Amino acid sequence: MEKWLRSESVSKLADALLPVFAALAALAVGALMLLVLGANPFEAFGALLDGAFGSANSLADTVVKATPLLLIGLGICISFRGNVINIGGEGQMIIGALLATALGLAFPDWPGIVMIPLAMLAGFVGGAFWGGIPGALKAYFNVNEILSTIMMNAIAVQLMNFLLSGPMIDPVQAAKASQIPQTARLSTSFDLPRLIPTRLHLGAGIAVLLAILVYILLWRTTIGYRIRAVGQNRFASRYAGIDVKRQIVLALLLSGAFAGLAGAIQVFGINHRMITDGSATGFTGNAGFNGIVAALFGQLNPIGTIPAAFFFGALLVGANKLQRVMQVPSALITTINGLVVVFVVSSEKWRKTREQKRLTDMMAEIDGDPPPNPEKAVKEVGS
Amino acid sequence: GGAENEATVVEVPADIFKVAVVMPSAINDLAFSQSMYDALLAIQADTGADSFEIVYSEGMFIVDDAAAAIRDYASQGFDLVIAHGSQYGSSLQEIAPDFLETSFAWGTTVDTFGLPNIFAYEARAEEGGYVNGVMATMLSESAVIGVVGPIETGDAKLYVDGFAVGAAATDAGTEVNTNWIGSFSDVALASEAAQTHIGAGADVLTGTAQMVVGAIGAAEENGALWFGTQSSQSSLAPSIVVANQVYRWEVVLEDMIDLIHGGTYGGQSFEITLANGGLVIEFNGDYALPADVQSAADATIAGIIDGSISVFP
Amino acid sequence: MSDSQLLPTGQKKINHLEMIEISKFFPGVIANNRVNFDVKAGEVHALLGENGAGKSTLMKVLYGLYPPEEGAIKLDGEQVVIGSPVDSIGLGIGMIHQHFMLVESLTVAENVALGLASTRGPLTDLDIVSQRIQELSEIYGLQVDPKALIWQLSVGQQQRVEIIKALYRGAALLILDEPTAVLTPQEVDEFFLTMRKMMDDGHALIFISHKLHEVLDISHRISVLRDGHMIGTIPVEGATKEKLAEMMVGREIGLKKERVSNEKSEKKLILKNISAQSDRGTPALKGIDLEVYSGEILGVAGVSGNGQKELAEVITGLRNVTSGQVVLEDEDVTGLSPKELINRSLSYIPEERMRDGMIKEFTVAENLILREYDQLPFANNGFLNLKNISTHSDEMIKSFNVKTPSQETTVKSLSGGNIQKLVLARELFRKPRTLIAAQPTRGLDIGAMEYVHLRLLEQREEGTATILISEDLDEILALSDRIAVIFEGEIMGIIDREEATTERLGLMMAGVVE
Amino acid sequence: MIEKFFTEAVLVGIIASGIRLATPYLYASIGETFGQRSGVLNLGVEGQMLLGAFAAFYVSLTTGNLWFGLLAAMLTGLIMGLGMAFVSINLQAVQGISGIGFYLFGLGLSDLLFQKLMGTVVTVSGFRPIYFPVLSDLPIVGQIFFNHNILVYGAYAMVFVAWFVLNKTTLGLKIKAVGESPEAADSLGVSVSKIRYLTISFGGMMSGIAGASLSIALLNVFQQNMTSGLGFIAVALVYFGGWRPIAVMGGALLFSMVNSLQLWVQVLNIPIPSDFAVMMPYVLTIIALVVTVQRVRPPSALTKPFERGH
Ligand SMILES: Nc1ncnc2c1ncn2[C@@H]1O[C@H](COP(=O)(O)OP(=O)(O)OP(=O)(O)O)[C@@H](O)[C@H]1O
Ligand SMILES: Nc1ncnc2c1ncn2[C@@H]1O[C@H](COP(=O)(O)OP(=O)(O)OP(=O)(O)O)[C@@H](O)[C@H]1O
Ligand SMILES: [Mg+2]
Ligand SMILES: [Mg+2]
Repeated sequence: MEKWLRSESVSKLADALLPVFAALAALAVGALMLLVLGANPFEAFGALLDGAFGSANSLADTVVKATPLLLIGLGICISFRGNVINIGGEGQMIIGALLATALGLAFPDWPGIVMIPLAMLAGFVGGAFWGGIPGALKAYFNVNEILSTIMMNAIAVQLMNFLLSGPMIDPVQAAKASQIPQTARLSTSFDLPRLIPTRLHLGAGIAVLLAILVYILLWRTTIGYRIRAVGQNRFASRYAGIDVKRQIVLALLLSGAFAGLAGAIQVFGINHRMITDGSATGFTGNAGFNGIVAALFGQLNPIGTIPAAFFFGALLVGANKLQRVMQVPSALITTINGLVVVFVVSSEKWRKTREQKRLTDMMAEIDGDPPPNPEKAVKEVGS
Repeated sequence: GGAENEATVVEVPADIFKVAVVMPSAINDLAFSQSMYDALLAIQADTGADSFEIVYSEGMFIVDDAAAAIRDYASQGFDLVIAHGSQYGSSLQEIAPDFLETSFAWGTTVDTFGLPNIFAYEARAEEGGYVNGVMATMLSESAVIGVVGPIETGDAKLYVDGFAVGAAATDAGTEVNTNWIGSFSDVALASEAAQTHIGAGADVLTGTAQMVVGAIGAAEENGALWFGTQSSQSSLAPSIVVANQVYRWEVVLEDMIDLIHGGTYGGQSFEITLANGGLVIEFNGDYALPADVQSAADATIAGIIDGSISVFP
Repeated sequence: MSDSQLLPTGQKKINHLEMIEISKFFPGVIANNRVNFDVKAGEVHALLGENGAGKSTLMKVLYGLYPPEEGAIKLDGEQVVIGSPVDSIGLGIGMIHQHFMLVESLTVAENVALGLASTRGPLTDLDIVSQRIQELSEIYGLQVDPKALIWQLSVGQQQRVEIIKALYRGAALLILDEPTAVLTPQEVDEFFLTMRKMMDDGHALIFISHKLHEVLDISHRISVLRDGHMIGTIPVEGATKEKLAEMMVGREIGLKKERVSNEKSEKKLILKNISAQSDRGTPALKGIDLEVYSGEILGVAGVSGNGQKELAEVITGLRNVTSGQVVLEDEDVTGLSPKELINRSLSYIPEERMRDGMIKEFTVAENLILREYDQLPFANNGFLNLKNISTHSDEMIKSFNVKTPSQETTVKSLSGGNIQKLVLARELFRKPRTLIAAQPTRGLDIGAMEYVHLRLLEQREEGTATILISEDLDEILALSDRIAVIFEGEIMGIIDREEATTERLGLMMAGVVE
Repeated sequence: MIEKFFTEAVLVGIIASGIRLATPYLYASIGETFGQRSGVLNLGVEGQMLLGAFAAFYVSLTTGNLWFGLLAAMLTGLIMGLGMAFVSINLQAVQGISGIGFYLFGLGLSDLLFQKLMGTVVTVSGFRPIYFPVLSDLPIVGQIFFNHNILVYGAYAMVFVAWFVLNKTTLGLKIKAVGESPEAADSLGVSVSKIRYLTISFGGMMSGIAGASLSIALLNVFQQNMTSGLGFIAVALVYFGGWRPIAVMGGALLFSMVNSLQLWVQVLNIPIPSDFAVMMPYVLTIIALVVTVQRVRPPSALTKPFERGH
C-alpha cells in the first residue's frame, strides 16, 4: 500500500512537471533555430534564465509580468468554467485601466490609502462593464461571445485612443504641437507600494490573494457552483433552479472584472499614467491572450494558474533579455513562444493517458480481480 | 550570465563608447525606428566599429518590456541608453535617477523631466511636412491631396499638420484630406485609405509611419505621386516618390556624445531641423521634378532655415 | 428459413459468427473478461445482463468500435480482423446502437447515404438513396420519410432509420442494442414483425434487452453476462424469467412489495386546461386537466412524444404554459420558476436523466445537492458546507446502495442504473410532497427496476402525490392508483387501475376514444 | 453633410473597395468555415496568413513568377494546417490554445524570415486588375465589378465552391456529420480524423492564399505583422455567418464596406473623431448580429476532440 502511494505521488509529480518538460522540448527546437541564426543556444538559454531569475530586478520583472497574466487568468478560470469563451481580456483591461486612471486624475488630492482601493474597484467595475456587454449579448441576443469579445477589443482600443488624445490628455501635451496621447502622471501618493529597489509592487500580492479567493469562489460558494453547473450542463442547471442566462452574464462580467483590475494595477503599479501607441498591445502587452494560455495551463484552476502565470512571465521577460544579449531579432522570441504554447498544450494528452492508466491500475487493485494480461495473451484481433 | 556581463563591462577600455537603443518597431521599418538605427550606423561608420558599439532592442512596443530593457542596459554600464519612443518617457523618468552615471536620451519630445542625465530629442517634422506640402500642392492637378496617418499624435501629427499648412500657404483652394487609420501596423487599411483618397480625386499622397508601405503601393498602382517622411521610401516606388523628409538623428546624437565625453549626462533638449541638417529633404533622382517646383522647394527650405517662414506661427 | 445463400437485399448470408475469448478494459473497469459468444444465420441470440455487465461493450468490439485487449473473431470459420466499422460493414455486420447514431441536423436520406459511395461520384445522389429507402421500407415494413430531418422524428421512427441504415449497407448480421427500451408496446409488436421477417430471410440477429418477456418471446438462444464474465448460454426452450434473472444477478430476486391502499385525502396538484408548446413551437399540450391526491400515484401512459415531456416540464416550471393554470397545494404556481417550485417541495425525476437530471462532469457528491445546493444544510450565506455535503453523500450512497468508487467520482463514469439511483436518492431524500417521475426505470435492469418501484411505493405510503409518466404498461399497472392516457397532447381518459387492462390502455394510447 | 455620400464616386468607391477589402477575409473565413463545420476551431489563422503572405511574396520576388508565389503560399498554409491538424486530432490539444500558439509561431517566423531573407521592405509587381473588354469600361458597373485582380474573383468563386461542396457533395455530407456527431459518422465508417485533417489543412491552405492576396495582389509588399488582426476578424466572421458560406460572405462584405465607409467619412471631413470612425465596422458588426437575431447553433462537436467511446 505504501509503495502504491509512493508511486502514485511520484507519478503525480511527473504530471505536474509535464508542462515544464514540454516547454523544454520547445526550447530545444528554439535552440536549433538559434543555431541556424549563428547564435550559441547554451549562451542564449543562459541569457533567458538570467533575464528571468538572474537578479532581484529580473525576478521582480518576472513577477510583475506574471501579475496581469494571473489576474486575467483568474477571470478566464471563471468564464471558461462557465463555458463562455472570453477573448476580450485586452479590451476589458483597457477599459478598467481607463476608469481607474480617470478616477485617479479627477481626485489627485485624495490620500493614497483611499484612492488605491477605490481605483482598483474602478478597474474591476470598468472591466466588468466591458465583459458584461458581450455577456448580455450572448445571454439575451444569442450573439456569439467569441465574435463580440474580439470586436469589443477593437472598440476599446479606439476609445482609449480617443480619450487619451482628447478628454483625458495630459494638459502639458495638449499645449504642445505633437500632443502625445497620454494622461498626466497620477499623483505619486497613488503609486502601489513597491518592494524597493525593484519594480515588484503590491499588485502581485493582490493577484495571489485573489487566486485563493477565486478558488474559494468556484468550489466553496453557491455562486461558483452555479457558474460551473451552467458551464457543464445548461439543461440540468435549469432543472436545479438556476437562472442560466444570469450565470452567463455573471461569468463574463467577473471575467472582465479581473481583466479590468489587471489594467488598473498595471497603471497604478507600473506605468502611473496611461499612454497609447494606437494598439492594445502597447498597454496590455498581450496579457489578454497570454492570460488565457496561463489559465489553461493551470488547468483552469486558480491555484494552478499561479505557477503557470509565473512560468509565462519568466518566459516573456527572459526572452527579452535573450534578445538583448544575443542580438537576435525579437521575432525569434515570438516564434519560440508560439512553439512553447503548442508543445505545452499538446503534452496534455500524455497526462490524460497516464491518469487513465493510474485509474485502471487502482481499480484493478481494489477489485482484486486480476485482469487478463494483454501482453501475455496472443493479440489476434486488429488493434 | 549577468555577472559575466558586468565583469566584461568593467574591463571595457574607456575609449569604446557603448550605445543601447530601445525601439518600438523593427530596425528596418523604413520609418521611425530605422531612422534611428541608420543614424547610429552612420556614426559608427565615422568613428569605427571598435570605438563605437551599438546594441538594440527592437519590437519593444510593450512599454513595460521597454522599461525592463532600459533598466538592464543602464545597469550594464552603457554610456548612452536611447529610449526611442515617446511612450517610454514615464519609465525613463523612473529609471534615470537610479543610474546617474549613465546618460539617457528620449525622443521624440522636448522634456528632460529636469533630470541631469536625460537628453530629449525631437524632430521638427512639420518643417519637412511644410516643404512637402508646398511641392504636393504645386504638383497636384486635381487640387486634391490625400494624407494617410496612424493615430493623430506626436511625430505623425507634426508632420501632417505642417504638410497641411504648407499646402494651404501655396494654394488655399487645394483640398487636403486626412485619414487616421488608427493603427501603425495595418498595411491593408493604409492601402485602402490611399485608394479612398484616389477615389476622392487625389493625385498626390503622403503619409507617415511604417504601415504606409501599403499606401505607397496603392499610389503607384494608380499613378499618384508620393511624399515620404522619416526614412527614404524612394526605393519602394521609384517612379512616383517625389521627395522624402529624412531624419538624420546623428546630428544631435553627435552633440550628445560630445557632451557625455565632457561630463554632461543630460538636462538638455535637442531637435533636428532643416537648419541644423538633421532634417533633409531628399529628392528622388528617378523622378523628374519640374524646375519650378524644385525652386519653390528650395526657396521654402531656405525660408524655413532663415526663419522667414514659420510653420506654426 | 430460406435455403438460398443470399438475403432479399441481395447480400450474402453470415452463417456463423464466433467471438472467442474477448477481453476489453476501460480505465478502472474490466468490461469483458474472456467472453465467448456466437450467432448463426436465421436465429435471434439474446444477450442479457445487468446494467454495466458489458453487453454494449462486447457488441462494440464486434462492430469494430473498440479494439479488444485479446480474443479473436471468426466468420464462417475464418478468422477476421475488425479494426473499424468500415471492416464490419464490409463483412455484413450492422449495429443499432443503444444511443442512436444519427446526425440530428441532417435528413433521413442524408443519414443513410453518409459514408457510402455515390452513383454520381463526388456528388450526392440523395434521390436514388431515397428510392432505395422506400424499397427497403416496403420489404420490412419500416415506414419513414426520406426527406424528414432526424430531429423531427419520433424515437420509434429514428429507430427505423437506424435499421434501414444497416440494411442499406447490406447487413447480414444485425446487432440490436436495447432496441425496445424506447418503444411502446405497439411499436414493439411492429418491431418484432420486422425482426421475424429478417430472421426468416436468413439474417443473424443479436438482441439485447432488459425485458425478459421480450427475450423469451423472440429469441432462439439466450446468453447472460455478469460483471464482464459470460455466465452461460441456454436455449429458449426451458428458460424461464426466474432462471434468467438468477443468472443475471447471481441471486434470487423478487422484491415485490404489497401495495397498501391509501385513502385519497387532499388534492395536491391540479392542472386546469393547460396548453403548451413544444421546443419546435408546435402545440404539445392541448387543454390538459388533471388532479393528483396525496398518497396517490397517478400513472400517465402514452407513446413517447405525445406531450409527456412537456407535461412534466410545465409542472416543474421548466416550460411556460400558453394558457391554463397549475395549482399546487391550493396555490396558483403557474409561471413560477423552477427554483420556487423546488422550494415548494416538488421533486422531479426527469426522463432524460443524463441531460436534465445530472451534470456528468460533476462528482457524485455535487450531483446529490443539485436541487438544494444553496439551502441548509448544504450551504449557508452563499458558502457551501463541504462537511455536510460529504456526510450527506455517504448516507445517500449507502442507503440507496449506489455502486461508486467514492463520492468524488464523476457521475459520467457510473453505470446507467447507478446514475438513476442517484437521481432517485436526491429527489426522494427531500421527502417531496409532490413527485413527478418520468420514465424512472427506462433502461434499468430488473434488479434496479424493482428497487425503484419499491421506493416509489414507499413514497406513496408517506403521502406523496406522484405523477408517474411511463411507456411501460407493466410498470404503470403495477404502481398506479389511477391511470391517465395521453395522446397528442390530450388526456384520452382517466381510469382506475382495477378497470385497466393492457389492451384497453393500448387502444387509448393509440388515440382510440372509448 | 450626409448628401456628400450620395455621389457616384463615393458609392462606387465604397462598394468597389468593400469588394476588394473582403478578399483576404473571404479566403480565410471560408477555410475556417470548413474546419469549424467539421468540429475544429483554428485560432491560428492569422499566423497562417502571415506565413502565406511571406512565402508568396518571397517566392514571387525571387522567381519573378506570381503563380509560384501563390503556390508557395498554399503549400505553406497547408503545412501549417497539417501541424494544427496533428496537434488537435492526434494530440487532442485544447484547440483555442494551440491556435494561439500557431498564431505566435507564424507571426514570429514570418518576421524572422523577412528579416533574414529580405532585410527591408521592398515591392513586387503583383497581380494586376483584369481588363474585361467592354465590361471594364462600363460606367459604375465596370468600376465596381470588373476592375479587380484574379485573386479577388477567386475569393468569391471559393464562396460558391464552398457552398456547393457543403451542400451538394458526399464530402460535404461527411464534413457536416463529423462536426455534428462524430460518433455517428464514425459508426458508419467515416474516418473522423481523415475528414478533419482534410478540412484543417484545406483551411490552412486558404489562409495561405488569404495572405498571398495581401502580399502579391492587394498590397504588393510584405511587412512584419502586416495582417494586424485580420485573421482574427476572419474567424469572427465565421460566427457572424453562422457557418454558412454565403452568410459568411455577407459578413465579410458588410465588415469591409463599413470599413471603407469609415475611410470615406474621414476623407469627406465629416466631423466625427477618427477614432470613432475606425470603430464603426466593429460596432456595426455586433449590432447587425443583435438585430438579425439568429438561432443558428454551432456545430455540436466544435472544439471537442473525438475519441471512440467518449
Ligand atoms: N467508453 C467507456 N469508458 C470507460 N468505461 C466504460 C466505457 N464504456 C463502458 N464502460 C464501462 O464498462 C462497463 C460495461 O459497460 P457496457 O456499456 O458494456 O454495459 P451494458 O451491459 O451495456 O450496460 P447497460 O445495460 O446499462 O447498457 C461498465 O462498467 C461501464 O461503466
Ligand atoms: N465515456 C465513458 N466513460 C465512462 N463510462 C462510460 C462512458 N460512456 C459510457 N459509460 C458507461 O457505460 C455504461 C453503458 O452506457 P450506455 O451509454 O451504454 O448506456 P446507459 O448508461 O445504460 O444509459 P441508458 O439509460 O440509455 O441505458 C454506463 O454505465 C455508462 O455510464
Ligand atoms: Mg449497454
Ligand atoms: Mg442501458
